[in-house]
Amino acid sequence: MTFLEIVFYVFSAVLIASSLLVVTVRNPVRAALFLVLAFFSAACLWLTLEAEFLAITLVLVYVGAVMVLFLFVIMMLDIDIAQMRAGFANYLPLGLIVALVMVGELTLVMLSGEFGDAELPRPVGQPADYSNTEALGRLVYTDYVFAFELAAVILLVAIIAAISLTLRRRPETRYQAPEEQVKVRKEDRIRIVRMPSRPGEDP
Amino acid sequence: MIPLSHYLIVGALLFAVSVVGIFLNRKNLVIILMAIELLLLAANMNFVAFSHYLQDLSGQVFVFFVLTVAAAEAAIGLAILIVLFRTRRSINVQDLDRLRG
Amino acid sequence: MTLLDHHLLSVLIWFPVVGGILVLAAGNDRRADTARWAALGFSVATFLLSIPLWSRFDRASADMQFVERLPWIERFQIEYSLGVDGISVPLVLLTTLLTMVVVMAGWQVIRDRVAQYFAAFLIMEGLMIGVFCALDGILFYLFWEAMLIPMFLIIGIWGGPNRVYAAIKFFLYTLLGSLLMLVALLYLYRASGGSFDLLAFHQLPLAAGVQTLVFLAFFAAFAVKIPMVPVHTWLPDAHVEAPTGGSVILAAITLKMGAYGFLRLALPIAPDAAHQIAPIIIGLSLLAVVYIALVALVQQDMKKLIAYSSISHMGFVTLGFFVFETRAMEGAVVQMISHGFVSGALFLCVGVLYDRLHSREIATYGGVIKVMPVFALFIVFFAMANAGLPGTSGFVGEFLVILGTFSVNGWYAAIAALTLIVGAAYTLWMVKRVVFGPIENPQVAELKDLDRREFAVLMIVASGVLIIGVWPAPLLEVMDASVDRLLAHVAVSKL
Amino acid sequence: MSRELLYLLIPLSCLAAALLAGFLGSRIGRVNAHRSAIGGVGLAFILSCVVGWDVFSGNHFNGPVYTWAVSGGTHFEIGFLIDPLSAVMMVVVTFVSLMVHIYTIGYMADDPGYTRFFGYTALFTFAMLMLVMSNNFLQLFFGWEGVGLVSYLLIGFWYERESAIRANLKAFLVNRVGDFGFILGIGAVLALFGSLDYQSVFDAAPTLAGTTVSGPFGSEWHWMTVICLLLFAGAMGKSAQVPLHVWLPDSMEGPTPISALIHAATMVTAGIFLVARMSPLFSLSTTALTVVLVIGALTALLMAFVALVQTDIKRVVAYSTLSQLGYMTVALGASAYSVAIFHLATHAFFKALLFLAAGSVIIAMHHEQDMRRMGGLRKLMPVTYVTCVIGSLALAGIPPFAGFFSKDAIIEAVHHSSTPGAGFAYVAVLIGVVLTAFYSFRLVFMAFHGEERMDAKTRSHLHESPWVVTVPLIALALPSVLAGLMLVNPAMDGSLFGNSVVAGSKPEGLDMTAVGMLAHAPFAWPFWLAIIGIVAAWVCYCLRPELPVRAAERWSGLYRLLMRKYGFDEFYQWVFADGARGLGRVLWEWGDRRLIDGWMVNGAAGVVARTAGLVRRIQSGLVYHYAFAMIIGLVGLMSWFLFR
Amino acid sequence: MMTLASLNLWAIAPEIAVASLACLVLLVDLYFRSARPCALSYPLTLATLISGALLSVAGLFDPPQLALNGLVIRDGVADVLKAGTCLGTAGVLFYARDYAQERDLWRGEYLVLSLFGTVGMMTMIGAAHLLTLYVGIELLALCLYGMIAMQRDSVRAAEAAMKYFILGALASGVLLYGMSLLYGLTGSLSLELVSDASAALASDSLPLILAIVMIVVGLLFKLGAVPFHMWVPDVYDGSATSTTLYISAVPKLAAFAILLRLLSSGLGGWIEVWQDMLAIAAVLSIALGNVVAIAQTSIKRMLAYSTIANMGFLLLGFFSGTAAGYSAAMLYSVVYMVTTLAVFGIILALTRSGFESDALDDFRGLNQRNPWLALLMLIVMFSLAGIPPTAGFFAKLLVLQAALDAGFVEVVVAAVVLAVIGAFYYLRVVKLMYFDDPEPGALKVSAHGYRRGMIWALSGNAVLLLVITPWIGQVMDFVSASLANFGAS
Repeated sequence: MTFLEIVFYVFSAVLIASSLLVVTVRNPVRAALFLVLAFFSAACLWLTLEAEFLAITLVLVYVGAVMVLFLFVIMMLDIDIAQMRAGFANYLPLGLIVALVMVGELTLVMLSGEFGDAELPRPVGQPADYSNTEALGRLVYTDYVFAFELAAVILLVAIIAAISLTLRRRPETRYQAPEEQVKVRKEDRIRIVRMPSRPGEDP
Repeated sequence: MIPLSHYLIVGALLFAVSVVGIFLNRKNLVIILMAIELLLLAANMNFVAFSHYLQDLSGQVFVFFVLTVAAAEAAIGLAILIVLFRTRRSINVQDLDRLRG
Repeated sequence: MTLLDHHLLSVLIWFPVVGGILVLAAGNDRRADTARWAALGFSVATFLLSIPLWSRFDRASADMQFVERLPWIERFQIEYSLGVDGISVPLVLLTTLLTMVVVMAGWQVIRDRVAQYFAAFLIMEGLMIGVFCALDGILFYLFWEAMLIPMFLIIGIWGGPNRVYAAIKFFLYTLLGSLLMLVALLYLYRASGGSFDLLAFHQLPLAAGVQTLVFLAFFAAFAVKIPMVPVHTWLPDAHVEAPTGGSVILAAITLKMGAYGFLRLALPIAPDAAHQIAPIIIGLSLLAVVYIALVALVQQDMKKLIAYSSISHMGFVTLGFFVFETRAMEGAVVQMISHGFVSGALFLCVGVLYDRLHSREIATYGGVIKVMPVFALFIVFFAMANAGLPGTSGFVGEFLVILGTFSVNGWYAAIAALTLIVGAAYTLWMVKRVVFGPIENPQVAELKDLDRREFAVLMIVASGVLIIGVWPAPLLEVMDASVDRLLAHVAVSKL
Repeated sequence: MSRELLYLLIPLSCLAAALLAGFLGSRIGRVNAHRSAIGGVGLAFILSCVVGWDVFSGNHFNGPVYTWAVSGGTHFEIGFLIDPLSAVMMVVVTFVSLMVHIYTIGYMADDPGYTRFFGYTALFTFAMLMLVMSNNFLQLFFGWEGVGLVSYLLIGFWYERESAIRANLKAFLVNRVGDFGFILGIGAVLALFGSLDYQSVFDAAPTLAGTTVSGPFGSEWHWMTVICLLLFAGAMGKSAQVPLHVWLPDSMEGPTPISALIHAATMVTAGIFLVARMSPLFSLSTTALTVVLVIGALTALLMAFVALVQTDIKRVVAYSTLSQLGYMTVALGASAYSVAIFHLATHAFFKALLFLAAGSVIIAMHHEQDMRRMGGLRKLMPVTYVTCVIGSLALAGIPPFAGFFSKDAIIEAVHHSSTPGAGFAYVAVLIGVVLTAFYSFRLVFMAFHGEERMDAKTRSHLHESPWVVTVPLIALALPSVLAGLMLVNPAMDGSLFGNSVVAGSKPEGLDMTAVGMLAHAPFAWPFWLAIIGIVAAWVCYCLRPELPVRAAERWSGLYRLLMRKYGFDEFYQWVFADGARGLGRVLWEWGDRRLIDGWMVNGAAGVVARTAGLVRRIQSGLVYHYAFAMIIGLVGLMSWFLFR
Repeated sequence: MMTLASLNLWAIAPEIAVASLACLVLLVDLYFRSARPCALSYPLTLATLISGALLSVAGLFDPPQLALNGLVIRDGVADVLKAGTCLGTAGVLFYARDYAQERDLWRGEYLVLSLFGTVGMMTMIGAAHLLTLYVGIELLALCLYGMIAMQRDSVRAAEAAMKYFILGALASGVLLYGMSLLYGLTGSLSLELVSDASAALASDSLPLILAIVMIVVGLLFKLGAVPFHMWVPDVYDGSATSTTLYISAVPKLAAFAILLRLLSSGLGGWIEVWQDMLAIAAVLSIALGNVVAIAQTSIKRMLAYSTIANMGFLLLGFFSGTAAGYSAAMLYSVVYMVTTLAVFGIILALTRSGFESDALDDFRGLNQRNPWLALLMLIVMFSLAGIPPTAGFFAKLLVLQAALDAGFVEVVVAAVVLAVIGAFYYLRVVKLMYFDDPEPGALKVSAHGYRRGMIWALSGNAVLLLVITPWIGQVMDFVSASLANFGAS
C-alpha cells in the first residue's frame, strides 16, 4: 500500500465517520466541530487529487469563515441543548432501509465498470512547475468570467439578504444619530415667538 | 493505485450520510444546515475526482463556484434561522409545523 | 346585405353574444328594465335573423349550406368553419325561438341581478347556435364546453335551494364526458393527417378497434348530455334546481346537443362501431323509455317528473338513431324538436305555478283549473303533447320512431311503444293531481290566471306544438335529404 | 259544390263549432255557444245525409286532402275514403250527436261548464268523423286518439269530483293499452305493406297473406295474424272488450249525454268499425277471427251477468253496452262484418235512447242514480217511460224492434259460423239473450213500476223533463223501432255495404229478409229466451220483490263476485297501478338514488374527498417528512430506472 | 485569444442591463429616501425590467448564437422567455405595490432581490453550460429565500423560507450530484458537448441513468412536481401574497427553459429514460394536485396545489420530446404565468390592509360586492380549469395533443379524468363568488381604495385570456417560431 493509498483510506474513513457524527451528535457545537474535521479530511483527500487550490480554499472558506459563522449563530441563539433530547424519527428503520438501498445502488453504479482503472486510469502527476492556482485562475478569469460575475452577484445577494433579514432597528431602542447631530442648525432647535408686549396690542 | 470509483464511493457515502442527516434529524435546524454543506461536499468530491482523472480543470472550476454558492447559501440559511428563532424562539425542527395540510 | 348573405351563421352566433355582453354592461338592478328590453330586443332580432336560414335553405341538397370558412389556427389546421344542413337548421331555429320565449318568461320573475341573467341566456344562445353550426372539431368543442359556463351560472345563481350541488354535478358530469370527446377529436386529428374538419373526419377510414374507442369517447360525451341511462342523474337535479328559463333551455336545447353530436360526429365517423354497439345503445334507450318512465311515475316534484320524462323521451331519440332507418331517424329528429317545445312548455307551466306559490310539489296543488282555466287548458294541452297525442308535435316523433323501428325489429318497437301507456300515466297522473280535483289548499284558491305575458309565452310554444303536430311535412322536408345522406353514409362500412 | 269540399265541410263544420264554443264560449254567451255547436253538428248531419244518399247512388270517393309528412319515401297523408261503410257511420254519428246536443241544452242547463261542454262534444264529433272518414291508418289513429282525448276530458268534466278524474285517467290509460297494440299494428302494416293507405294495403293483402314472421321460441306467425291481433288490441281498448273493459263502467262519471254519445253510441263502437274496415285483413287470418270471436263472446256473457246486480241506473245501461259490444265483436269474429255494423247502427239508436232516458230520470230525480230509490215513475214521466220501454224492447230483441233484427242476425251468423270457437260463442250469445232481457226490464220495472221509494222532497219536485229532453228521446225512439226493419234487407244481402267490407268465409243461412225473420221468430230460441228474461224480471221486481234479495243471500259468493265485477279492477289496481308505482319507487330509490347517485356519482366524489383528506395528512408540515418524501421519490426513480 | 468582441456581450445585454440597473436601484434606494417608500426606486425598477424586456426582444429571431465562451446561448426561445420573465416580474411588482407597502415589505431590498432573481432566471433561460445553469438556479433560489423571509415578523413566512431553503438546498444538492456524474461521464460541462458525448454512451450506462434520475429530480423540484412538490403549498401559503405571486408566476418560464436546456439540448439522446420519469411525475402531479386542492380552505394553498397540477400538464406536453410538445409546454408556461398573475392580482386587490384575503370564504358573494372583479376571477378560474374559450383551454389542448401524439393515450385519458376532479375546486371559487351571499360584515370592495391602474391592468390581464382566442393561432405560431432550432448555434 502506497503512501497515497494510506492517506486516502485514512482520511476517507475520518471523513465518513466525522460526517456521520455531524448528523448524529446532539450538541450542535460538537456537530460543527465534526464538520470542521470532515472538511479538513476532504481537503486532504483533494490534495491527493492534486487540487491544491481548492483544498486550501475549502479549509480557508469553510473552516475559517463558514464554520465560524455557524458557531457564532449557535452561540448567539443560545439553544437549550437539553431540550433537544428527542431522538431520531420513529420511522428510523424505514429511513435506514431507504438510506441503505441508496448507498447500495450508488455503490453499485460507481462500481459498474465505467469508473474503474481500466476505463479511466489515474493520470500521472503534473510537472513540478505546474501551478494549480494559476491554471484555475486562467480559466476563471477567461472562460468562466460570466460565471465569475454571477458568483459576485450571488454573494451580493447573500449580503443583501442576510443583512436585511437580520439587521433590525428596534423601535423601542434609542440610537444616537451623529450625522444628524452634526447637521443640526439653530432653526431646528429654537423657535422665536413674537409676543405682544401689552395685552391688546398687535404684534 | 486508487481507482476513481473509490473516490466516487466516498462521495456517494457522504451523499447518503448527508441525505440521511436531513430527513432523519428531528432536532436541530442547524444540523440540517450542516448536512446540506456535507451534501455539497459530496458533489464537490465527485467533481474534483473526475477533474483529476479526466485531466480537465473545468471540474475544479465548478467546485470553486459551488464553494462560493455554498458560502452564500450558508449565510442566507443562517439568516433565515435567526429570523425564525426571533419569531418562534425555537429552532427545533418539530416546531416547524404551522404550515401544513 | 352581404353580411347576411355570406355570414348569416356568424351573425347568428355572435349577435346574441355581443348582445349579451352589452346587456351585461347595463349593470346593476337599478337599470333592470333597460336590461330586459335590450335582451328582448336582441333575442327577437336574433330570431328574425334566423328566419332566412329557413326560407333560403335549399331543401333538395344534403350539402352544408351557408358555409363560412376562415383560417383560425393554421398551425393545426383549425378553422373557423360553419355550415348547416337539414338537421341543424331546425335546431338553430328552435334555439332562437326558445331563447326569445325564455327572455319573455323571465321578465318579471327575475328581480335579482337581472342584467346578468339575461346576458347569460343571450350568450348561451350564441354558443348553442355555434354548436349546431360548427364544422370544425375544435370549434365545435369550444362552443360545446363554453356553453357550460353560462348554464352553470344560471343554475347556481338563480336556482333553487340545492342549486350548488345541482350546478356542480351538471358541470362535472358533462365535463367528464366532453373531455373524453376531446381526446377522440385529438386522435382523429392525428389519424386524418392534421385536420379538424368534421366533414373530413366523416370520410376517414378507421380500423375497427379504433372506431370502437372513438365511438365510446363520443358516446361518453353525448350520452351524458342527452342524457342516457345510467348517466342521467345530473338532469333531474339540474332541472329541479334551475330557474324556469334554465330548465327550459336545458331541456329544450342542451339535451339536443348530445343527440346532434351523435348525428354529426359519432355515427358518420365510426359507422361500423355504431352498428356494432347499436344493440347496447338501443337497449339503453329502451331502458330509458321504460325504467325512467316508471321512475317518473313516483316523483312528487313536478319539475323532477318532467325531467325524468325528458330522459324517457330522449330515449326515443337515441332509439331512432340507432335502428338506422330513415323514418326512425327522421322521427328522432322531429322528436328532438318537438321535445324542445313540449318539455320547454311544461317547464314554463311549472314556472307559472312556481312563481305564484313557490312550490313545485305536486301535493301543494290540486284544482288549479278552477281558478286558472286558461292555464289549465295550456298545461293539459302540453301534457297531451308529452303523452304523444296525435295532432301535437309529440306524436310525430314517437310515431315515426315506432314505425321505423318496427320495420327493423318488432320487439324494440313493442318496448318503445310502452311509452304510450307509461308516458301517459305519469303525465296525466300529474295533471290529475295538479289541475283537476277539488281545491284543498286555500292558497290555490287565491291564484290568478295567466297574465298577458305568460299567455303570449305559452301561446308561442303551443302554436309550435300544434303546427308541427298537424303538418310536420315542412320540417321533414328540410331534413330529408340530410338524413338520407347520413344513413347512406353510415350504411357503408369503413373497414 | 265539389265533393271534396263537401266531405271536408262535414268535419270542419264540427271543428269550427268546437273552436267557437270552446274558446270563445265565455265571450259569445251560452245561447250562442249552443247555437253554434248545434248549427255545426246539424250542418254536418245534413251534409252526411246528402253524402249518404250520394254514396248509395254509387259515388264512392277515395283521395287525399293534404300530405301530412313524407319520410323515408313513405307518404303519410290525410284523406277521405267515402264508401257505404263510412257513410253509414257518418249518418249515425252525426245524428246521435245532433240529438245529444239538443238534449244537452236541457240536461246541462244549470252547469257552469255549459259552453265548454258544447266545445267538447262538437270536437268529439269532429274527431269521430275524421276517424270514420279516414282512408288511411294514420288519420284513423288521429281520430282514434282524438275521440279518446275528448272522452278523457268529458269523463272528467266535473273535475272537482275525485271519482270523475280518477275515471277519466283510468279510461285514458286503459285505452292507451289498446293503442299500444294499435300503433304496433300500424307499424306492422307499414313494415309489411310499405304503405298506410287502406286501398293499397287491401289490394296487396291477398298476395302477402302467406308471409310469415318468426316469433319467440322459434314459432312462426303469419304476418296477417300479427297485424290483425295488434289492431284488434286497439279495438279491444276502445270498444271495451274483456279484459280492457274496465274503463267503460267508470266512464259513467261523465255527464249523461256523453254516456249516450260517446260511451254507448259512437266512440266505443270505433273498435267494431275498425275491424269491419279491416275486414280484408281479418278475413285472411282465422286465428285472429277466433280470438275476436272468443273475446266478444266472453264480453257479451260476463258483462251481462254483472249488469244483473247493478243498482245505478247508468251502470246498468253501461254494462248492457259492454255486453252488446260483445255481441258486435262476436259478429265480427264470425266474419259477419255487415251484421256487426248493422247491430252497431241499431244499438247506437236504442242505447243512446236508453241513456238519454236514464238521464231524463236522473235530472228529474235531482241527480239521484240509484234505482233502489226510484220506482213508480211511469205516471210522472210518461214520455220518458214510453221511450225507455221502447229502448228496452229493442235491446232485449223483441220483434219488430230494431234490436231484434240485428241481434238475431248475429245469433244466426254465429250459429252458422265455421270460425273455431263458434260453438262456445253461440251458447254465450244465447244465454246473453236471457240476461239482456232480464236486466233491461229489471231497469224498467225498478225505475218506473212498483212503489215510489224516493223521499218526499224529491217526490214533490218530480215532473216530466222539458221538451229539449223529450224531443231527442222521441227522435231516437223512432229509429229504435224502425231502423231494423229498414236496414235488415240491405244489410243481409250485402247491398248496404257493398264491397267496403269483405266477408272471407261468409256464414251460410244468412240470406234473410225482414219478413222471413219476423216469421221465423216465434219458432226460434232467441225470441223465447228473451220472453223468459222479461217475465223473470217482472216476477222478481214487480211480483215478488223479495226474491232477488233471497237469491243474493243464497248465492252470496256469486253475488259478491258479480258485485265486484269479477275483481278486474282490484287486480289491475294491485298489479299494474300499484305495481308500477312500487316498481318505480324501487327503481328510483335503489337505481337512481342509491346505485347511480349514491354509490357511483356521490360515491366517487366521496372517494376523491376522502383521498384528498388522507393525502393532505401527508403534507404534515414537518420538513423531514418532506425531505423523506423527496428521497423516497429519488430512491424510487433510481431503483426503477437502474434495474428495469 | 479572447477579446471583448469574441465574448459576444450583446447576447447577454438584458442580463447586463438588469443586473447593473439593479445595483443602481440599490444605491438609489440607499441614498434617496423620501416619505413614500421606494418613490424613486420603484419606477426605476419597472424601467429596468422593461428595458430588460426590450433588450431581450431586440434581436428576436436572429440566428442563435453562443456567447461568453459557450456559457450562454441566445436563441429565439431565450429571447421570448427572458422578455416574458422581465414583463412578468414587472407585472408582479405592479400588482404587489399596495399590498407590500401595507406590510412594510416595500423596501429597496425587496425590489433589488426581485431584480437579481430575474437575472437568475434569465441566466437559467440562456444557459448553455452546466455551470451557468447551476449558478442561475442558485441565484434565483437565494433571492427567493430572501424575499420570503423578508416579512420578518411573520412566523409563517420564516417557516416557509426555512422549509424552502432546506428542501431547495437538498434538491440542488441532488441536481449537482447528478451534474457531477454527467461531467464525469462526458468530460464536459457544456451542454452541447454533453449532448454529443452522452449520445455516444452505451444505452445501459448505469451512471448516466443515475445522473439523469438525479437531474430530473432536481428539475422536478423546481417545477414542483410530485413527489418533489412538498414545498409548494407551504411556501405559497406562508409567504406574503406578493411574494407568492412572484414565486408562482415567473419562475415557471425559467423552469421550462432549464427542462428544455438540460433534457432536450443536453440529454436529447436519452429521451426514453427521462420521458417515462416525466410521464410518471406528470400523472402523479395532476392527480395529487387536483385531488388535494379540493380539501383546501385557503385560496393560496388551493392555488399551490393547482400549480402542482398545472406543472403536471406542462410536463405532459414536454415529455413527448417533439417540437410540438416543447412548444405546447412553452405556451402552457406562458399562459400559466399570465393566468397566475391575474389570479393573484385579484387576490391582492381584494386584500385590505391588515386583512389577508387568502381564505376561500373571503370570496363569498364577491359578485354582489364587486361584479367586475368577480367576472375577472370567473374568467381566470375557467382558464385554469381549461374550459373554452379561454386561453387555458388552448394551452391544455396543445399539451394533450402532444402527449397523444407521443402515444401516451392512457396518460392522456388519466389526465383528462383528473382534470374533471380539478375543475371542481375552480368551480367552488365561482360558486363562492356567484352563488353565495356575502357575509353580512363584508365591505363593498369598491370602497377599498386601490389604484385605478391596478383595475385596468387586472382587467387587461384577465380579459386577455378570453379575447386572445381568435388570435391564439398566431400566439402558437410565435411560440413555435421562437422554439425553432433552439440550442443550435
